[in-house]
Amino acid sequence: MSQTMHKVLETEAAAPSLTLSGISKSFPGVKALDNIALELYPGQVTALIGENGAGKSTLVKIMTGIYQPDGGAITLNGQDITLPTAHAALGLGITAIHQETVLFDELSVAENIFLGHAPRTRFGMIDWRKLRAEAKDILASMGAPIDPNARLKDLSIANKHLVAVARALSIEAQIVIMDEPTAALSHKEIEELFVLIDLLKQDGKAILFISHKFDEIFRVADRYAVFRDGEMVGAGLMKDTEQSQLVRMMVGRSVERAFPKLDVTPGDVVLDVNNLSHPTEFEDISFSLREGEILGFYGLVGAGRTEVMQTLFGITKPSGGSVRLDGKPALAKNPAKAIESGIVYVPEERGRQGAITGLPIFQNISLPSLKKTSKSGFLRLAEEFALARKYSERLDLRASSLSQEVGTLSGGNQQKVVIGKWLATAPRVIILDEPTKGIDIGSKAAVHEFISELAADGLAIIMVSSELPEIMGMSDNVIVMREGRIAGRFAREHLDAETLVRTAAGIEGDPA
Amino acid sequence: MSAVSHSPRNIPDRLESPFKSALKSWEMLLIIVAIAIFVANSFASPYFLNPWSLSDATFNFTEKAIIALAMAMVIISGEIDLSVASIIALASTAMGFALQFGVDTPTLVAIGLLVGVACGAFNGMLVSGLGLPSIVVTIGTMSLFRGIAYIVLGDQAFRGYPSDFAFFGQGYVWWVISFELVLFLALAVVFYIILHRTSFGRSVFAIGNNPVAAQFSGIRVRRIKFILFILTGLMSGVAAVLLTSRLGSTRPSIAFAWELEVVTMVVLGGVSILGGAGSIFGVVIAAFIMGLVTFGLGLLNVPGIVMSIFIGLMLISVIGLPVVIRRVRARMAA
Amino acid sequence: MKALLKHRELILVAAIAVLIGLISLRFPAFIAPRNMVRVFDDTSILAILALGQMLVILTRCIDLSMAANLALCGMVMAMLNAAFPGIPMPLLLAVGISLGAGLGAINGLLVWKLDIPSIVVTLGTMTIFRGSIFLLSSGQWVNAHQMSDAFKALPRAVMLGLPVSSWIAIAVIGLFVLLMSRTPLGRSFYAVGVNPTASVYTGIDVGRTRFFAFTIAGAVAGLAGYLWVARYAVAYVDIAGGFELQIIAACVIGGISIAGGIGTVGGAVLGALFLGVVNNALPVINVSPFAQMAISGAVIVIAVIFNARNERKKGRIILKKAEKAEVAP
Amino acid sequence: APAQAQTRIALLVKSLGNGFFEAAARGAEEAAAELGDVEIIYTGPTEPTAEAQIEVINALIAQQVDAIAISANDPDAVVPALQRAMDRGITVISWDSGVAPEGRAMHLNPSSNELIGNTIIRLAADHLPEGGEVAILSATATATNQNIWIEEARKVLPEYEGIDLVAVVYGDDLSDKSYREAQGLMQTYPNLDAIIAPTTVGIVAAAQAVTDAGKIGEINVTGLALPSEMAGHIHSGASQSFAIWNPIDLGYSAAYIAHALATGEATANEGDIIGIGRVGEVMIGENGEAAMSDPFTYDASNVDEFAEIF
Ligand SMILES: Nc1ncnc2c1ncn2[C@@H]1O[C@H](COP(=O)(O)OP(=O)(O)OP(=O)(O)O)[C@@H](O)[C@H]1O
Ligand SMILES: Nc1ncnc2c1ncn2[C@@H]1O[C@H](COP(=O)(O)OP(=O)(O)OP(=O)(O)O)[C@@H](O)[C@H]1O
Ligand SMILES: [Mg+2]
Ligand SMILES: [Mg+2]
Repeated sequence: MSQTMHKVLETEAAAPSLTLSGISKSFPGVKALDNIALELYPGQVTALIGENGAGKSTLVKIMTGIYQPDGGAITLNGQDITLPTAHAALGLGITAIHQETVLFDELSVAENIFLGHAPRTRFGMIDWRKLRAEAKDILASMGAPIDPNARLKDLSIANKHLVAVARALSIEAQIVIMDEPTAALSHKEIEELFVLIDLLKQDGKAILFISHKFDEIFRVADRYAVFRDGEMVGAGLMKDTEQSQLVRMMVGRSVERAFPKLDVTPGDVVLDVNNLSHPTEFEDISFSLREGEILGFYGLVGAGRTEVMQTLFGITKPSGGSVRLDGKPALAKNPAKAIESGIVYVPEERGRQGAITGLPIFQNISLPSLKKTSKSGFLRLAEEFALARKYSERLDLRASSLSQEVGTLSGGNQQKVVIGKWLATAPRVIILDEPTKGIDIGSKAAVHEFISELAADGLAIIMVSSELPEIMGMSDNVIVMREGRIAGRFAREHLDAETLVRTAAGIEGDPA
Repeated sequence: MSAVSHSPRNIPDRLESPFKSALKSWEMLLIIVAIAIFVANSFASPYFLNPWSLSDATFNFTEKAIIALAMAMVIISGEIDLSVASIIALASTAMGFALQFGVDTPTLVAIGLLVGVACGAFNGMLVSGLGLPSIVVTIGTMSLFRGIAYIVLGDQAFRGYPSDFAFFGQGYVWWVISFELVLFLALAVVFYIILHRTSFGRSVFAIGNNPVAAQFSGIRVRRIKFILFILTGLMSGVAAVLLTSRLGSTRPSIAFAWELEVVTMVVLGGVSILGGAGSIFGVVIAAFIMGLVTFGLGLLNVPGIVMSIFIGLMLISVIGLPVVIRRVRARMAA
Repeated sequence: MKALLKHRELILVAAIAVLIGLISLRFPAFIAPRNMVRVFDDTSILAILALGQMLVILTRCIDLSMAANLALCGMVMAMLNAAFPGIPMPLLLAVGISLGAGLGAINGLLVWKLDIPSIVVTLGTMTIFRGSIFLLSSGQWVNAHQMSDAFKALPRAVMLGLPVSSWIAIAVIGLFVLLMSRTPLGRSFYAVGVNPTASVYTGIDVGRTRFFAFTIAGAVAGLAGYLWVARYAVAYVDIAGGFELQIIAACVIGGISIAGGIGTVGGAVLGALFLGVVNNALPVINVSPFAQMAISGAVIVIAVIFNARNERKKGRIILKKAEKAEVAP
Repeated sequence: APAQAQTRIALLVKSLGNGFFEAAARGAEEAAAELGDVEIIYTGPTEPTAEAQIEVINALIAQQVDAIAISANDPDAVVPALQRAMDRGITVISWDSGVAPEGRAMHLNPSSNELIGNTIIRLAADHLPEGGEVAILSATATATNQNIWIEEARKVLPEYEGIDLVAVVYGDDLSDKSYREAQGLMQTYPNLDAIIAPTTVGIVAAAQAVTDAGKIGEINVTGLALPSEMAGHIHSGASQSFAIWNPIDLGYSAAYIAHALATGEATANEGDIIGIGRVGEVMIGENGEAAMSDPFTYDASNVDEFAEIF
């Protein structure tokens, strides 16, 4: 398939199928997009990169008719078009896999794929038989082992993403947009996605690919466009550039190495987990965690790491097993108890579990620390602002003011707020579930630096991540989970990508 | 924002002073509306500007408004309690029942409040304990509570409350200032502090915005909701004492259909029915607005049902107008 | 999901059967076919109203104005009939139903264009509609002898053993089954309820879908308005007062999730039937009239608890033993 | 604006939108016209509840009306408010549906409760020469005057050979509930002979239920109602006859008495006699009650002419 890529590059001449010019979009207090020009070519992948808040998703939403631009023009195959609604965009064959999976839990997989463009019978009624058959074909063509009649609810996040992809494919599209499609996907699934992308290229579809992961970008993209603070700061062919140059364009400065892991010699055991089990989600999970240690949890999405962590945090009740903190029983009944005892969990699902989007930044950050910032139950705003400022600055947050609603921040900046709010509780053990999911290189470095500082200060850290480099770069020890069980344990010195991936995917089990 | 400055070092606390944002607030709009209505009334009827008349007028809403204070918190937390009026009926019936055994006034009051709390606890148990949707739960308990009152009282009425009991609903603290009014204002201050000045209140807002994230942040969501329903029950109990004292008798039909008026009051007060936003101050002004409107129209002998049209229109337009205005502004800007 | 709902509907059917059984123990005549027909006919109005309400609730809204809408349409039709007995029934019905739809559309527009929460909108229009009846009729009743015989006769006329009003209900139920299972609009009601954001991304206009839900609910209310005034042969300001809660109760008992997105035509109808049986049974097994309110309250609470038990979601399935999603190889 | 010289009399009813009260209001206006310097304020709450009625009372007090003539939703609950009115020098009388003595100067019964209680039974009995089963379909269980009449009816029952009162049910003045209750009665008591509904919503619904059940001729629906509302059912035969006092006269009399008391032309002590224009005069009986006139019976012979009027 790499051949096909070259073929496309040779047929450089092809006219752009979609052209954006002078696109601008402002939100209260933000100019999210400023006079953007972008061209998408048939049979080519254009990578769109930029820091959090650079305006990538906003552009996607404009191209799919969800937001209306303040100004600018869009032409499709030379004709001027307007995209008043998402429906219009679909009609013109512009389809997108959005940053956050936007699907319907209660509906069947098949209906999720065809909702809005279902096959009809002669009488204009929905043709369910045809619909199911076509859904089955598409899923098969993707090699996704998903039953079209299953309810989406019963799928893992990963499979949900695959359904989103299937939906995009089900539409006779000439423009396919992917906004961080790999964020929730495992190594294996990412590979499958890339195969699909090559197929789409062969069909001559124009693809816009948004990602923060450079290895992926260099792997699939033919062209690049870089955004900074809502402006287009550069575009060109991938073959004429390399990572450092892109990064410089992105952040307007060069970034120091991504994994500043300080060497810490772990102290005494802080957390001790024994045969923790749950009826449906995981079985005999045992491990211990030391002061200053960073324990990485690796696995494919859906391996059940989140569930284990949420049990430690008192969200889910285990069916058996024990948890000890400093030797004392510490199986939390609820998050409040967990926080009291010094165990905190930075959740993975930012929107649903992390950020309170309707409240201002400072109130989000102070929320778990209200006991500290308030006096005998009464709020003290000064304290809250102080706390908020401290952590938003350490995490290099981008916001117009601490009273700005979190909902109006970009995905990445929201994540910073969430992390900040947990660090503010000064915990003993901090569990980070996908801490850098959807965060750009600049902030990622900041977060990593921060994590190892915390470790150096003697904090015990569990880091759940599906990103191999992150796991290998940051962890003292790594536990790999597969299908709800521990599939392997590795010390930092014996870490090697190959084995980790294998163990996670269960290709050839080599348990520790 | 990112576009504004690149250096993280200077994120201001606020973009504009609290005072300036207050001027733009919903409460400001309400105050203007209230003043407008007051002026309009004084022109419309020669009888309006009379201290005793105005004092009488306050009786029309103080009890409802007292419940509205608690209801506001429940609604901000993303729930709703439609059983408040029925709680009044049950609490009042309980007091009347106790009366048959010749208990004294303090005991009567205690019973009224206790029954209120009990009913609230029952709602709270169903909603936060079993995690049921409050709107349907309280539609059910609405019939249940009043139904029990009917079983106890049937077509009878409890009369003959002790004379000192009359003070709560008919007494005056000073000149035309009734006890009900004073109690309402006092409670308003208390609720203002609870909602806007304590971490409990902050948690209520957090829950209303995103219950899951709130729980992850260590907020005891269920417990707080439970407390909120008890609080509503308690305030309904208070209202039951006041109303029973004002009517001097109890029938199972007492306070019929009040729940919707209370909700209307809260919504007019700028509390988001979807939860997560609102203020006690707004609710207080809204209470006065509704009192002024109904009383003003009453002075003109506008039939009650036409009055309710007016309230309905007011409800929709007060919520709708800001949207329209925003739209128009946007139009002109573009 | 489907399976679960079917399951729940079966339970509801069983519950109704048991209920009827118990009643007939105390009052055998209750199960007499003639009486069953009567009960069904008595419930037909509630049933079609519940279907309308179901659409609205599916889209995460609620319509408190349905009863007032019913009353206003009923009054208008009665007054028209009294004033111009000449108007043919089909025309009169058309007028009533379109009026209902129009009133529903007002709710829908306010929810759609001004995105005011539906509970607020309909709380307002509920009182406005009632008030308008008063202004319209200036408080006067329209009485039996003022209505033309055709007007009163239609719902009573018996076809194949069932009164026309029952047949109308059956027809409405049929239409709804088709609407919900086979038309894009029907599916979009579910989509909007399950996940409004996703609906937008899917090209479904949430506001517009809600608008249709309210409009259809209104039309249904208009139809019910006719059935009501014709059956009870009288129209005045507060007919069907407080009925809105009955309608919602029927939906709740029928397992329509107030959170939106979950619910079936069958459920709504069965919920209505359940209430209908209770309402008709209470008088004949002479329960103290004072106990009736408490009983219906208890029924609602129990139903909610029960439905919640069905809806409660269990932990996710990660341990290999079972992910249903996988196609069996 | 009305000249202050006028006597302003508020006719405060249970709730607006009820034919009976509309008619009474017309009577009051008629009286006002005769009396000359009188302004009638016809008003009432949205819901038929005491609380709502009190709000209206407050508004009337504020307007310093000269007299309030109230048909109360609750005999006790409105007392404190009415007492306040009297403290502010307003004459208060109740009519139709009464107020406890401490809350008003006098109460005008449309007719004596004994007479009404007797009448509703008689209406049924007249058409049941050799006795039979009768049931009562009332308004809400808390409606004061209905309950009094039912009591009185029970008292006189023994005087009617073989008339057997089998049940009292409540239709809450809701047509659907009343209709259903009527159906319930017909089922529970297969050989029921008459349904007595001392309330207008109830009697109309019951007549309809009987018609729909095809039991016209078997079951006679009777009670208290307005001719305009029952004309149809009289002709269909669902109802042989029913009774009502003339609501126009009632409003007329209430206005007359209120005026007399407000202007001090008359007092309301036990034994006093107050003239009420064309209707004649009433005598204040024990605890300040007075009865206007006997209920008048309507049947096929006269219902139409009155249906035009009220
Ligand atoms: N609905 C909105 N209201 C207000 N501001 C918004 C809204 N959506 C986006 N913004 C702002 O517009 C800017 C661009 O946001 P956008 O989500 O496009 O960034 P992004 O490039 O996708 O970031 P990320 O990589 O984190 O997803 C950000 O500053 C964000 O705060
Ligand atoms: N089918 C689903 N329905 C609802 N929530 C889901 C579903 N699948 C995953 N999630 C949520 O997404 C998060 C990740 O769950 P996942 O199945 O990926 O387990 P995991 O091994 O922790 O995955 P990850 O590698 O993302 O941590 C959890 O919070 C879980 O609640
Ligand atoms: Mg984005
Ligand atoms: Mg996870």
